[in-house]
Amino acid sequence: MFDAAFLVRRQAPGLLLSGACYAGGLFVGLAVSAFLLVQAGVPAGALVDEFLVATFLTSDGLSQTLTAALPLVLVGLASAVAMRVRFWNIGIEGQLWLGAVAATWVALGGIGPEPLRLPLMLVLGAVVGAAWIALPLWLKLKWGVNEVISTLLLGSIAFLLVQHLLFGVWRDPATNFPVTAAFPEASRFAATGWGQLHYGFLLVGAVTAALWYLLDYTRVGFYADVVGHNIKTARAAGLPVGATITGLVLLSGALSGLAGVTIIAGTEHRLSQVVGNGYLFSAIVVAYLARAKPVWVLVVALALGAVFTAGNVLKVFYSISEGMIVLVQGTVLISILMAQFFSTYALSRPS
Amino acid sequence: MDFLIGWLAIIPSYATPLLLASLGLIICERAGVLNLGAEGLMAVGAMTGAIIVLSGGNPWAALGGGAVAAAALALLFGLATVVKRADHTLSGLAIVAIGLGVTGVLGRPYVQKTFPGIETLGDLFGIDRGTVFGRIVAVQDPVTIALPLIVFALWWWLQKTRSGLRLTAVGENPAAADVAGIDIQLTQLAAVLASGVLCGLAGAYLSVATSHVWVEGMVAARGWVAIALVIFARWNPARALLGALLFGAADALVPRLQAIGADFPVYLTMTAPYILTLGVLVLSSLRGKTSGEPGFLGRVYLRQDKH
Amino acid sequence: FTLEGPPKVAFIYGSAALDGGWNEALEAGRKAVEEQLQIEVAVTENIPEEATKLRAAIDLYVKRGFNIIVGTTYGYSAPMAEAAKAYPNVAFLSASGTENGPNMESFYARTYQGWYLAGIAAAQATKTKKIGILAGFPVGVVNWDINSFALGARSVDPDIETIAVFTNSWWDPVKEGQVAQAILDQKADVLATNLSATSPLDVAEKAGTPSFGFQLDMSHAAPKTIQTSVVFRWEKYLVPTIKEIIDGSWKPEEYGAFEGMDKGVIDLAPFGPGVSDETKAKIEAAKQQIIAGTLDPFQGPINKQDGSVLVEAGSKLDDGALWSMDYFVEGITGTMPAKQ
Amino acid sequence: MIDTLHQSGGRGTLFPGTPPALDLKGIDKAFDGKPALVDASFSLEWGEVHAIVGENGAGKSTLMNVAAGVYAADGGEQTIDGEARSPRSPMEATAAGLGMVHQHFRLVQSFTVSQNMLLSLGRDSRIRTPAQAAAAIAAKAAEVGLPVDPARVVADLSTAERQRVEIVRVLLLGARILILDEPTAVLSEEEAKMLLSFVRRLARQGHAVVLITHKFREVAGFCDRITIMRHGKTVMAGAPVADIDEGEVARLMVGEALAVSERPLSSPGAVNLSVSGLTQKPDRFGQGLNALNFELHAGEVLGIAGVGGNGQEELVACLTGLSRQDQGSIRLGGRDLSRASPYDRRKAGLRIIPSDRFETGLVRELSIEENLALTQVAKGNFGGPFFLDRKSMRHAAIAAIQSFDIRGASPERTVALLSGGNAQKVLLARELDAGMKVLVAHSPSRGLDMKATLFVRNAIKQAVEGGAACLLISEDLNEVLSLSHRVAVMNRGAIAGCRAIGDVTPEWIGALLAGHV
Ligand SMILES: Nc1ncnc2c1ncn2[C@@H]1O[C@H](COP(=O)(O)OP(=O)(O)OP(=O)(O)O)[C@@H](O)[C@H]1O
Ligand SMILES: Nc1ncnc2c1ncn2[C@@H]1O[C@H](COP(=O)(O)OP(=O)(O)OP(=O)(O)O)[C@@H](O)[C@H]1O
Ligand SMILES: [Mg+2]
Ligand SMILES: [Mg+2]
Repeated sequence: MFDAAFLVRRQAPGLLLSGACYAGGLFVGLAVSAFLLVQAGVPAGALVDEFLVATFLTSDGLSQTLTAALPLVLVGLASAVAMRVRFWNIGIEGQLWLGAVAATWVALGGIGPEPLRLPLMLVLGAVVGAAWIALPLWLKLKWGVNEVISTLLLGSIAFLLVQHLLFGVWRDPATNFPVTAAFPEASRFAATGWGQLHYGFLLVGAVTAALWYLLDYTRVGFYADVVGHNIKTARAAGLPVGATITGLVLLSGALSGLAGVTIIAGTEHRLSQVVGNGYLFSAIVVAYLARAKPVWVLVVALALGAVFTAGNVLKVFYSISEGMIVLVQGTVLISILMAQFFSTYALSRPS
Repeated sequence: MDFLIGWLAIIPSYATPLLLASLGLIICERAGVLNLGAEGLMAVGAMTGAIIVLSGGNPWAALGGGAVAAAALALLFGLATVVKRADHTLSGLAIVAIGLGVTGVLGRPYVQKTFPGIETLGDLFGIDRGTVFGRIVAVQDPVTIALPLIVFALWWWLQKTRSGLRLTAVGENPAAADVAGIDIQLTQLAAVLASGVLCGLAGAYLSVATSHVWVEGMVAARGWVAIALVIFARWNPARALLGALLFGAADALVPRLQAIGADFPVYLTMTAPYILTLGVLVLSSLRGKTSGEPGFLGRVYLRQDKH
Repeated sequence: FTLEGPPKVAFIYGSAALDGGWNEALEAGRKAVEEQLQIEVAVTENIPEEATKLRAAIDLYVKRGFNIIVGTTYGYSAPMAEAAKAYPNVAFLSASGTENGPNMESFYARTYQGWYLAGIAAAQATKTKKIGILAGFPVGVVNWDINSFALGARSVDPDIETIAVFTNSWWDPVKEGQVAQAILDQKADVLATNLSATSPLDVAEKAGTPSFGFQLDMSHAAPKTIQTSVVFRWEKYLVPTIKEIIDGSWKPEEYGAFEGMDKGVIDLAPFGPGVSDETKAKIEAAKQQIIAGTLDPFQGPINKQDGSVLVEAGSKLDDGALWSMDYFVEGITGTMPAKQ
Repeated sequence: MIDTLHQSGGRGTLFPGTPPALDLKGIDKAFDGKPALVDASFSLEWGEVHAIVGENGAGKSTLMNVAAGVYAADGGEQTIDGEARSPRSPMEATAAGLGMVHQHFRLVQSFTVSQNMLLSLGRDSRIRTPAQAAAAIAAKAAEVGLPVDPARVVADLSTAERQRVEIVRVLLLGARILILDEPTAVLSEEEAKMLLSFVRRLARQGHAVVLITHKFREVAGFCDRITIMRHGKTVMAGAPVADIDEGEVARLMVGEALAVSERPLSSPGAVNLSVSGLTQKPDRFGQGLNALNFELHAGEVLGIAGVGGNGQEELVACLTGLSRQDQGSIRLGGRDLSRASPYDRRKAGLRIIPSDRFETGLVRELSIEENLALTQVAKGNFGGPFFLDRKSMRHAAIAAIQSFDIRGASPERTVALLSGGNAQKVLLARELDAGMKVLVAHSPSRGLDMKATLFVRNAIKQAVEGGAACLLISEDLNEVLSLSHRVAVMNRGAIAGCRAIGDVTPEWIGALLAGHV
């Protein structure tokens, strides 16, 4: 069926072909999406004007995109480093929540001297994020417990812990809503003054660069590639397999935790029930489309941030519903995925 | 005692949609296709079921319609993963987005409109609700009652019949299945469709049988729980039944404890099913059991590859 | 506060506008503004309660000359307050919000007044002396409804037990139906829902149990058994307030607008077929007292769930105490999910 | 010559006048532009056993996969029993009476034998239940004289048993043309002999058999005709085996004559590796080890012969450090390595060539330079912990590619694209470094062609002459006898006996091997 008999795998698809397929998939996906949006009542001209211009060519649009991309980069990296050693971190949201919880504890409790408050929040958030992935990691290394389910389960548990805190000790006594009091200035990233962008972008940039260096130019990255592709060979060759997996997986948890801190210290300035929602999906999509490469994570996360910005524009001015925007994202994604077919395989038919 | 009876009686309503979806996923994954799209498939099933009843359809037709609509979305998933050999994980996530998106768009006029649902056994057969038996059984509906049979039938089919073996072979070792003359893609497509049908049924069950109303996002992560359940069940329908009952029992317990005014930390208690699952998972790994994962799950088979 | 430029109003919802509950009640208010004031009112749905997303939407509106922004969920409160500081010439109205300022007013309704009346009706309807209510999360605005419901019922018969269960979600009709069943299984013969979904009423209708809805008239979900619904009439707040903003006579309340039955912002929907005339009369009398200010549901003496004194006879809870309510009153069986 | 042979192709024919069982003419096949077959041809007569030989990557498997409908040819003609037929799927080939036993078996491990059989039977078959299948298998197995237990799970079967299952299966499906792709590579000598006599019998009964092999002994002993392939072409088509000698075959295969290998010239020195009392409990996957002892001296090759599955894998795993023995000790040059990590063992000079190079030796997806650097990076040979010196990695790789004559390789290509022989050379280049003191080589030439085999043996020889010690574990008795100074026989997880090469007699080995089976 479907010419299965004649399909062969391309041995080394060229950059041009891969790029063309990617672009083709993107184009088809966008075309279908544009059709859907026009059907939903967005004038075709407005698609270009508002959507492209407002998102990419205005200062507001760009700062908005950058701001939205910051946590996406961090969770994308979190997913990517784990992916490098074949560890499925499905608990990213859980680690993110707990990183945010740790930072909130520092911020609300006024722990440490003010100048060190924010660094302390970041460090503690990362540590707690790493701690939350340590159990699934240990279970996997020690007994081979499937991490897909253990991280997923711990993600749900983390959210319930947050609920317990938000409805318990941390609820804002004045309003009684499950939102903590606002953080003092010392616990926030300073604003750059350009839209909502805050100086957390420096941290995110530095983290990306560090990971890029780590994975591409150091031993650790090399070990990770070997372990990720063939763990038995890595063992037999005497590589530090356990340490490599442990290091990168803990790093993944730490990055998720850091994402949580960045969100609450950068834009939210408080902990609420919604700050961590939806990041798992984004993280996996970003890491996957970026082939788990840090620099590409940055690029894809920015693209996704732009999609969020554009989505906002459509929602606000054309009453496009959330459903339509999610639908467009799904359509573009699956279109890109299907297009890979043409760069991965070739037909070998009798001439 | 009353507490116990009420609890027992309600567990199936929690367990049924989870079980239906995870049975679908088991079939699909046994054929080697990793399906993370359950949440989207269930959403489509739930909305379609509601639309059919609201448009004057019979609730049973609504269940069927939900199944068919979700199967249509599953067909897109099959097109991507089986025909176009796209990555299973990401395609599944895309299906979640498309399912949630489509229901958000098409379902807008149908939000929060109550409709009649499926009749319970009590209504159908006039079971006396005075007895303990009656109180537990009368509130169940035919779908729930049929489930153990479905589970058994599925188990039997997978273990004992030739076509069941062929399905499993495709997921375990497609190269072997291929030389045995099994059409890999056709089998996988059929399995993907089956998962669409069962997930759609599960979704439609939520709107048509359980809540008699549709709202956006009403699947509320039950699709993800079903995915966890499949791993918990080690791809075995019988264990999925057990797992669904366990999850359902834990979920059903929390509001009931609140209702009798028990003094307990609710959110922390709600972590119990997750901790329990984790515990079971660890225990079975400890006893050195294999995960039961199909050998070729989530990978792409190509006849002309080097095997 | 004076408005610059022609009035342009925008409503921002956290989820779908037509959700059959909270948003839909506000949406009715929005339509009234549009019709009665003859101005255009824009709508955006599904903006999550995250500062970045909300702020982006507000920025877009303000850039296009919108100068009256209505946010509809409590999670918008803080980011709206920040936006209000950034745009001093734009008026901000924040439903169930907690922040106020020179160009920002939070607004909510004294829903507990309606629930007190519902409690009276429930007491008339119960035989087992057990009535039930399910609610979303244990926040102040929800807790006062539950407590007031119980107090209303006990004002008729002090032996009545009120079973209260939180579903711990705002939006899960499946779970709400199942929780409703859990309450009925505890022998409650009256069921009220403090949430938006109609599935609990459906359960009640099947069981023949008298029921109460919330936010909108929910009688369509339980035509036979519904008693009444506690409903919002936001137009009674929104139309005059926006008119004031346009006129230039608006002065935001220091602690926000907190309107009650006297203004008609909170009300009861028409009674269901099963409500006796005697009950109707009783409720009508109580309603008039509330409007007149002679009856306050949180008038002492009131004890807490554990029997300790909450309010002495002769005094009553002030608004601050209402908002920070994180306990049940005596006569309620239920669990506060995360007691401190 | 090729043409005359091709046309006279009936000399081995037992059934004159019948059309050839299988005829392939002018077959082309490229994988994404890279040609694997170029105008290849092959003709098989009823009643014969026809050998196909050729180097690794010559295209033997590809040609037969085309015949069996697994690969789609780009061009050419195919007839089966005189009819033009090009099966587009394995199913169609089966229907045409052609059955292939692949180099890597196509069985579902978690199924029983009869369940596997049920899979293959068409929809219209009368056999529908495992019980019926079991009966059919038993009947067929008895008919052809191959013992097979239908109730057992494939994962629990030995390699030889699995192969028997495959053969019985294709016969049960009605195959009259039988293609066996390197069936003896994974069998012991005894097992191979049994199998080959069986296929000979089958051919005499009227079947047609294709036998792909690298061993000339098997061609000479059991085949009627031989086809030789090189670089995707047929260089000799269907010559009667009687007319050709080993040197000629080798010359045609590689295009040049082969030097004959010998064991290293050296006198054994001090004890380098000593293993005593090595014990590991048997489990579902293997035989385990049973108080195994040996000593290995510098400058010697100790060959361990034995039927596969007698604990060889476990021994290598214990030596590598991949699994831990329950009891016993491993000492290398006076150091106790019993509990040492693989890294420490390597540091002490231990090097391993595993039997499955892609399982524990190489990383398919990584480049040749990375595979070569694999064990060096941790030692700091290519930069410190915070910088990886890719430049020097590349230089080292270029040098290794040259000195080991790794063909088709450039440093940045992935190892997956190499042929088996060249991949093995990458492994050798990495393991036979200056720091090597003890080499554990497990079936180092398994599945390799003559030229590559020779290369591997020479490399080992040179290493040992340089003063290293080599433990050669192999099921290929020839290999053991031609390389070793001392020979030990392994049986049931222990060393059953050990002698200097001069004292080894076939009877002695036979007796020790026979302790098993
Ligand atoms: N599925 C495939 N995809 C890509 N290349 C392939 C495939 N199968 C074979 N090749 C290539 O075709 C050539 C011929 O391979 P083939 O397996 O037929 O060799 P062979 O003669 O059987 O060798 P061996 O003795 O190693 O089994 C090789 O270069 C091989 O790498
Ligand atoms: N699957 C493949 N895809 C692309 N190129 C391949 C593939 N397999 C082998 N090659 C390349 O094709 C060339 C021919 O391969 P072949 O398998 O014939 O090796 P060879 O040179 O005959 O070596 P050997 O002595 O090991 O048989 C090699 O240089 C190899 O790198
Ligand atoms: Mg080869
Ligand atoms: Mg081959």
